[in-house]
Amino acid sequence: MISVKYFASLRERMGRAEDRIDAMHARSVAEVWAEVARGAPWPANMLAAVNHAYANAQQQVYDGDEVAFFPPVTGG
Amino acid sequence: MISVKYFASLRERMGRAEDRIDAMHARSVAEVWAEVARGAPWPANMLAAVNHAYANAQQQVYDGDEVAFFPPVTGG
Amino acid sequence: MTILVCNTPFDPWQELARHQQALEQCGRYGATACFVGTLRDFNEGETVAAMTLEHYPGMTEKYLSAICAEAAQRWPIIDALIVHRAGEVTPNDTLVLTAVWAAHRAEAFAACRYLIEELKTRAPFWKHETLKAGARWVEHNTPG
Amino acid sequence: MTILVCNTPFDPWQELARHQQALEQCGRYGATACFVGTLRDFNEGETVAAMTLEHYPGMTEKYLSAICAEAAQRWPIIDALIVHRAGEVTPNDTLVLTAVWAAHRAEAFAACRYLIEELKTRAPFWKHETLKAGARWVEHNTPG
Repeated sequence: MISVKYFASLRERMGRAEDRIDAMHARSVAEVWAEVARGAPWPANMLAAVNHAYANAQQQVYDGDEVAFFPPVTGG
Repeated sequence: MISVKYFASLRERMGRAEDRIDAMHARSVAEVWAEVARGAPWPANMLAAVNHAYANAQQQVYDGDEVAFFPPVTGG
Repeated sequence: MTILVCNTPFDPWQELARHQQALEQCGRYGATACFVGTLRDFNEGETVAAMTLEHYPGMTEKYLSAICAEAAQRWPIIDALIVHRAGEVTPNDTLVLTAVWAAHRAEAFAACRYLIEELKTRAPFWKHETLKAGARWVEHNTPG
Repeated sequence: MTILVCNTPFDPWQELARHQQALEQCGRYGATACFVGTLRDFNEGETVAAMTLEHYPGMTEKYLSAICAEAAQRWPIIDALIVHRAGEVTPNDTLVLTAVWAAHRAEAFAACRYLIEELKTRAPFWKHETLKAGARWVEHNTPG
């Protein structure tokens, strides 16, 4: 399984905080997004992380990985 | 009278913390130094203040003024 | 190097006093630079009644630690401290504290500034403001 | 704007807590930058046992106040605080505290840095170190 998490305004937009998708084959972060968003385009400014590290859309994701999507950070 | 104060290593070198000199005529900071130091040259790096404000050697000093001589400051 | 994500209010000056007391290199640090961020009661023209700080547990701690480690690689610092608030906050609550102990002030200031700038750019926190009328996500930080 | 020359030990974090508590513009400051200078137990290769901070009463207060006023002219700050120790100090004693409260961090950092750099250049303080063997006047400050 691959765990997919959403934060902040993106969590509200998705209507949920997390998805779990099967991990029968490796795929890119962009493909994970296409799957959970049912083909909706990558939102402007959306950031992604794999296993708690920032990742670009091309990064490969494997079974057991945790992927996260979120808007620009605004801490501090 | 003009009050003349010395601080830090200059106070030690002068062997006193303060002089009072007559103020019959106006004179420059350089002339005040020559008088209290009995003609010894202006020490390298020595700073001067008149009435609690930094002053250069040419500044005029009048009756009632407070002049101070001291080495570079090292606070903070 | 100490990092802490705090779900309840904290007093930055108490945290600094406590951390400095525990610093074992007594007599070695000559300079401490610190920054404290506090929630104001207005932002971008609106009165802010309260705010929620959401974050990504796990990733947050990883990035705060990494930022401290990077600062220690770039400058000869003795210690660093980051405390960041999470959860519900109200105006005058402390949001973040960054502090650096070093031998001299140049590296203390530079490293402290690095901590807060990198934290604002990379640590996964998001601000959700409760306004007088309605609520909104903060879209971007004030430039440093 | 508050300036204080202190002949006995002071705790910088207590001073900050007290000053901030008294700040009337609650909800207006979002950024506090502070710098604390502490006596180290060595300097320029020598072990320092103690130090005396001499100053020029009257001129000191005038320059500390002027430096705060200049910072407030250069940057849109809400408040500033300088506390400087005088007299006999021992390692780990706080020598100086400069702090600035502002709406945003850029001006808080810039003004805080200005306070300490100008203080070191212009405020009439002199350091006399007691070493293991003998004593010496500090000739110059570390560059900022």
